[in-house]
Amino acid sequence: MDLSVAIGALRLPNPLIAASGCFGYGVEYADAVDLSSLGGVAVKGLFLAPREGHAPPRIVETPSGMLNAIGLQGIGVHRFISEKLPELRERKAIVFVNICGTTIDEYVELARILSDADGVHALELNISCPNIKEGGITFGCSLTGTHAVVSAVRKVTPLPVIPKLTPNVTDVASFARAAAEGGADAVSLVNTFLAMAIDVETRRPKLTNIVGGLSGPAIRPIAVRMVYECRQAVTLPIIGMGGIASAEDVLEFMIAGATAVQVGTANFVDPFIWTKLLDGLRAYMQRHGLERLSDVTGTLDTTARHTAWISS
Amino acid sequence: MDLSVAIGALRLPNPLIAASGCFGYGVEYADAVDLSSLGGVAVKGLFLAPREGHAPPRIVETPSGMLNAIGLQGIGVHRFISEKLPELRERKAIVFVNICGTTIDEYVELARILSDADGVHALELNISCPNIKEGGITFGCSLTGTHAVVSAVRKVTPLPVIPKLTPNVTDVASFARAAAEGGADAVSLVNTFLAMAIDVETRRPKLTNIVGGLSGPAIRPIAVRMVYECRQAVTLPIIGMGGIASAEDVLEFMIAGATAVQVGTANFVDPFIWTKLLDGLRAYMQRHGLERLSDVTGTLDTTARHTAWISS
Amino acid sequence: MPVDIDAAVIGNTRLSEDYSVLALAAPEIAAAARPGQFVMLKTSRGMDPLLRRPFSIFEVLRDDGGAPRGITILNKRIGQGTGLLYDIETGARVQTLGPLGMPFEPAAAHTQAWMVAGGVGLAPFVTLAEALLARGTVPTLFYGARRAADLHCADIFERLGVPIVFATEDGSRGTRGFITVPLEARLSALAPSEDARLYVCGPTPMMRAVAGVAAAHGRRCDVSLEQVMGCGMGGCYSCVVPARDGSGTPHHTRTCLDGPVFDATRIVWDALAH
Amino acid sequence: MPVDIDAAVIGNTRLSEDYSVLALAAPEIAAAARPGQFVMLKTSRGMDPLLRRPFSIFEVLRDDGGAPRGITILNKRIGQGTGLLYDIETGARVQTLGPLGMPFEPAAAHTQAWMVAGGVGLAPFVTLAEALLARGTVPTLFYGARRAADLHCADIFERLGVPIVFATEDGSRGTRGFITVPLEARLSALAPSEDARLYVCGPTPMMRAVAGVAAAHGRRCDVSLEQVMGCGMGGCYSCVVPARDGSGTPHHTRTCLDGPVFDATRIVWDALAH
Ligand SMILES: Cc1cc2nc3c(=O)[nH]c(=O)nc-3n(C[C@H](O)[C@H](O)[C@H](O)COP(=O)(O)OP(=O)(O)OC[C@H]3O[C@@H](n4cnc5c(N)ncnc54)[C@H](O)[C@@H]3O)c2cc1C
Ligand SMILES: Cc1cc2nc3c(=O)[nH]c(=O)nc-3n(C[C@H](O)[C@H](O)[C@H](O)COP(=O)(O)OP(=O)(O)OC[C@H]3O[C@@H](n4cnc5c(N)ncnc54)[C@H](O)[C@@H]3O)c2cc1C
Ligand SMILES: Cc1cc2nc3c(=O)[nH]c(=O)nc-3n(C[C@H](O)[C@H](O)[C@H](O)COP(=O)(O)O)c2cc1C
Ligand SMILES: Cc1cc2nc3c(=O)[nH]c(=O)nc-3n(C[C@H](O)[C@H](O)[C@H](O)COP(=O)(O)O)c2cc1C
Ligand code: FES
Ligand code: FES
Repeated sequence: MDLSVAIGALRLPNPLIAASGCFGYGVEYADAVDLSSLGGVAVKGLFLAPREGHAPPRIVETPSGMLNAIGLQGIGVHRFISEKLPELRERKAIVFVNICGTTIDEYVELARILSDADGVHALELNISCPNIKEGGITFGCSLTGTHAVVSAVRKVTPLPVIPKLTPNVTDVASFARAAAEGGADAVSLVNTFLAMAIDVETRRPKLTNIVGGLSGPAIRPIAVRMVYECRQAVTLPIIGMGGIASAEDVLEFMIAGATAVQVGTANFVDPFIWTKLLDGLRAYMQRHGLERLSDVTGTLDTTARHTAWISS
Repeated sequence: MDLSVAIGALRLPNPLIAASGCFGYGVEYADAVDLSSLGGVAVKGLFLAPREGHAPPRIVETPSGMLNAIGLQGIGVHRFISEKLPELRERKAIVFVNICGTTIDEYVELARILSDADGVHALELNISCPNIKEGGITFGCSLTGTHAVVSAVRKVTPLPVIPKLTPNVTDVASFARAAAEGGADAVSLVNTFLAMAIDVETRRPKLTNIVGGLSGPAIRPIAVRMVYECRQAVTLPIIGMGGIASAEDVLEFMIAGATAVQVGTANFVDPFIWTKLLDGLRAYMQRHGLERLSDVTGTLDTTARHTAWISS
Repeated sequence: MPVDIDAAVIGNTRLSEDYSVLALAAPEIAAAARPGQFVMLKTSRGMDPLLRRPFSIFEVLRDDGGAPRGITILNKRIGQGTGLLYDIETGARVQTLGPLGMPFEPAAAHTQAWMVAGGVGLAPFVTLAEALLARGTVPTLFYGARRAADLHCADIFERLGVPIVFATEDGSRGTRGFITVPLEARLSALAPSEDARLYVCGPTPMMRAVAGVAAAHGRRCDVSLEQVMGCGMGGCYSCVVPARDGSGTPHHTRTCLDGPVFDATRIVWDALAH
Repeated sequence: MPVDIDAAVIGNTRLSEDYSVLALAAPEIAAAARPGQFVMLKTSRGMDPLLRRPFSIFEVLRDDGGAPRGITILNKRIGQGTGLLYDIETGARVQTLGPLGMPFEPAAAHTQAWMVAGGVGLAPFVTLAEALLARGTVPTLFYGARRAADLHCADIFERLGVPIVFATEDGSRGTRGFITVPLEARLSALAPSEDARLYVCGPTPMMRAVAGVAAAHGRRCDVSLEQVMGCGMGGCYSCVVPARDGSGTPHHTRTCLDGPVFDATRIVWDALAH
């Protein structure tokens, strides 16, 4: 059985990528999970410089989901390369580096630095973090901004360029198109939904940052719809995510049009989820006599089934 | 204790309104719930003519939520007035009629007809149903369209005009502003989030309509954020909704900026929820020494609390 | 008028890997229940699964004095909610809303009343049998399933003195084949002078087949339809089936309010099938 | 390396309206657990509540042969998840991930080891006491709560021969006031020559106060911090506290990986308090 998938020139052993910000720098899980058995590891969002992020409380649970406003705490790209990348390389992880900037130049600078580093396989452009004002979200909510960042980064790196799209827009497909025109190798979606929760006893926000990003199973039906819309708009590979917690969920995204997927929040609930997902995918392929898992991508059958009798 | 709230000239005994499409025409619940004890009843979306709606399956459950694609099955405005309105009047229900059109003229025509009917207290303009292509969603996703529908209806009715906003936009607050400029008396939000679910065994959509609207507790954190954004953009009363299932949830929306709320999906889970919500609101007022519940509206305290020590 | 009770689980008897009989302490519902009505059960305490699930009232439990004290549900595990109910232990609580829906109309005295059950579709027929017996009518149960192992609770009907005709697709009990085989035979054998009506509950294709047989023999046939139900109270319009009105025009009709029991001739079966 | 076990509930003893001791069959975790470590428990089978909840390992259960067979949790119901665990019945299962976190470093032999517990902060001290006793050190437990009724499980320590100093805010047991009152007294009475270190677990203000007292007397003080934790594995960065690094500069540091046990002098208490 062949579970491998291709993101441009990059071939992954399977479609399961650990979502950025939900798997630390990967090394935290290296003893519990065989990193080389994953389709890839998207490391926590990195700026050029280290950041302390927001003051806690940084997360709050909501029905079948969670809000987060971590504020992109991180060690910065240089310490990442010197302190984390060597172990990731040694563990044979396929590394997606999630990069964040406040200006196009910062994205370009990050791309340059990471292109020279040994062990980086792809760049995921975080232009969609809802939790920091100064961050790339300003690019992510503007078609021209998205196009500008992608094409600027495209020029300076041989690595696959994968802008990560925000769901907090009217027409996500138009952003996938802008990314494609900018020269992206793939798009990933969705980042979190801007949301908030209030402590009614104190009448204060539950998060220090006031607002945060909603993730987890709660958002899955919206994320699947967005992947489906992007599939119809672009031919680029799509990396789908949002609430995936079972092999069935992975397949739902793939059938809707995703080539690969990322799993974030569910990894918090079950750090050993990866083998369960892989077993589930293999069982499905068996059941359906599938030779190549990639054959399910975009195979949603929307032909009508019911006998039309309705007059009006 | 005073639980009453005001939507323009319309005073409601309490802020709890049954959400449109989640309470039939109200009469279905008249034996189980004292309709006059509710802040109001928003009846199922009505077109001029009767409609059969979409073929089943029309709903599918999702984590802490549900998708629906009913397709606005309805008896049309004339049968509503002759068959349902008399009982609603007799039961002393405060009736919000949710109207849907495919053209501005249809909204205007519906508004005219309902303004002459005895027992209609407000008009909720459904320009946000995600489940029918021809429907008002086209207006709801365009600022000019929203302004046009609202101002056209405004001209022909003395009733409070309450456009219902879709959450499937980048900047919901701008639509609240457009509604205000069009002469709306209030805005209600959110309608459902466009979403989908796929049966991976058949690789077909779980809903006949392919896509549907996500409602229920899953969406609450996003809806609360949107109400908070609208509160900062307009001075109009806001009717908030999206996943309310407890008195705490009601208060969360009110503190974020809602004057009143609607409860939809939770009424499916517990048709007797109304007295529980009212008891919970009274207990809160007691606990906090509140004389008027309306005093909590928009009282979110966002002043920083933590000691800033972070350098970067 | 339905009531909602946070009912204590007073028993949960597993009949097989996927069938259980769940007993709930709900006196008010037990007292008001009529044959063919259903309840909506909340299968979890939290928000997932969110919606309630509809279940026919299987048995009415009475105390030694004969006063109604609770109901049972014949639960077949097919997914998340029925799985949670299958696993639930005595002492736990289940929000139980009911009784709901239009009941079966018991046949007039001196008429043949045939109850046709497919699998878990057996559920509504214990209370119907009791109601019929109370009016002096001894019904017959036609009970079909894939294999003998899927035929549960026949003993309840035996105790009531209700004759049972079995059919299994693999022939492991009763006639081999669908339940329509023995039914067809019995209908053909029936004297035209004899009044007889059918009550059917089971998978949609089975109900459709039985309705066809009944129509061919000009017999009245009531079916109890199982649609996905969001609310059970008429609020959501999720449970509609295409049913003909007086003038014969089909409309999307709510199963929870106007059903679950329908005169089979009202249903547009072609449009129902999926 | 932590393991995840779908542990059977082998007991759930309610100590009061809001405290219970939950026993879980988790041999591998019991065998690997060290004092001060914690587990992450899934409190429901569905997606609501979604995230696991962190709990200190309270006791290690052993079979007659002395082999580890499970652990217990001292559970205080304060919300949805702890409420579900309080209600859970024997026979149910709870996903249990652990052991996690940096353990307490047991005091060297011949030093005073004082364990200071506030309310449910008692949890990590049974295993610490056992570890200390095994090294020939008899610790002292300082145990405070609002009122006597909130002081649970002192008997466990009595059986171990661990002396206990009580304090309650209402004076219903032990000294009236905060636990710092008797602690302060004992620290002042301590000869400078005597080595002594403190271990603290309880509400943040209480830990802060104890840390202050310890610092004033120049005694080493380790605190076990309780932050909201999304994952317990270092993946989410939700559990950070401002802790000073070697150079004294504070950074947001993950409680689940670098803690929950910290040298109190590393913590920027002003920034922690809310
Ligand atoms: C009036 C009425 C009476 C019923 N009486 C009984 C009864 O006495 N005993 C009993 O075991 N069941 C009964 N059912 C069916 C029962 O309600 C469903 O099996 C249950 O809702 C499934 O819930 P779940 O969470 O286990 O399945 P889900 O996880 O929700 O769904 C699992 C799969 O089953 C499908 N499904 C869900 N509901 C139905 C349905 N109603 N019919 C067919 N397929 C469905 C779903 O589409 C999905 O593919 C009755 C249904 C109705 C409408
Ligand atoms: C390392 C560690 C060890 C712990 N050991 C134990 C233990 O042995 N026994 C025990 O009973 N509890 C322990 N706790 C605390 C326990 O994890 C929380 O009480 C639990 O997560 C609350 O879950 P809930 O769903 O009941 O509350 P929720 O419904 O999630 O929240 C209810 C309220 O409590 C607040 N809250 C949630 N978590 C915490 C927390 N960690 N600290 C303070 N307030 C919180 C929330 O903000 C909310 O206001 C420990 C926590 C940590 C980090
Ligand atoms: C705690 C947390 C931190 C996150 N940090 C990042 C980040 O640094 N960069 C990024 O692109 N996305 C980040 N995300 C978004 C996730 O990568 C993912 O897009 C989102 O959570 C939806 O997937 P899920 O529902 O599987 O978690 C974060 C999400 C969470 C919950
Ligand atoms: C089954 C169903 C039918 C609905 N029909 C309508 C409708 O006719 N008109 C409308 O404006 N909103 C309709 N809605 C949206 C609700 O009124 C409400 O905006 C949404 O469900 C969010 O609230 P909730 O999470 O409390 O359900 C419908 C929702 C559901 C679940
Ligand atoms: S189940 Fe909601 S209308 Fe029938
Ligand atoms: S709890 Fe997730 S990093 Fe500590």
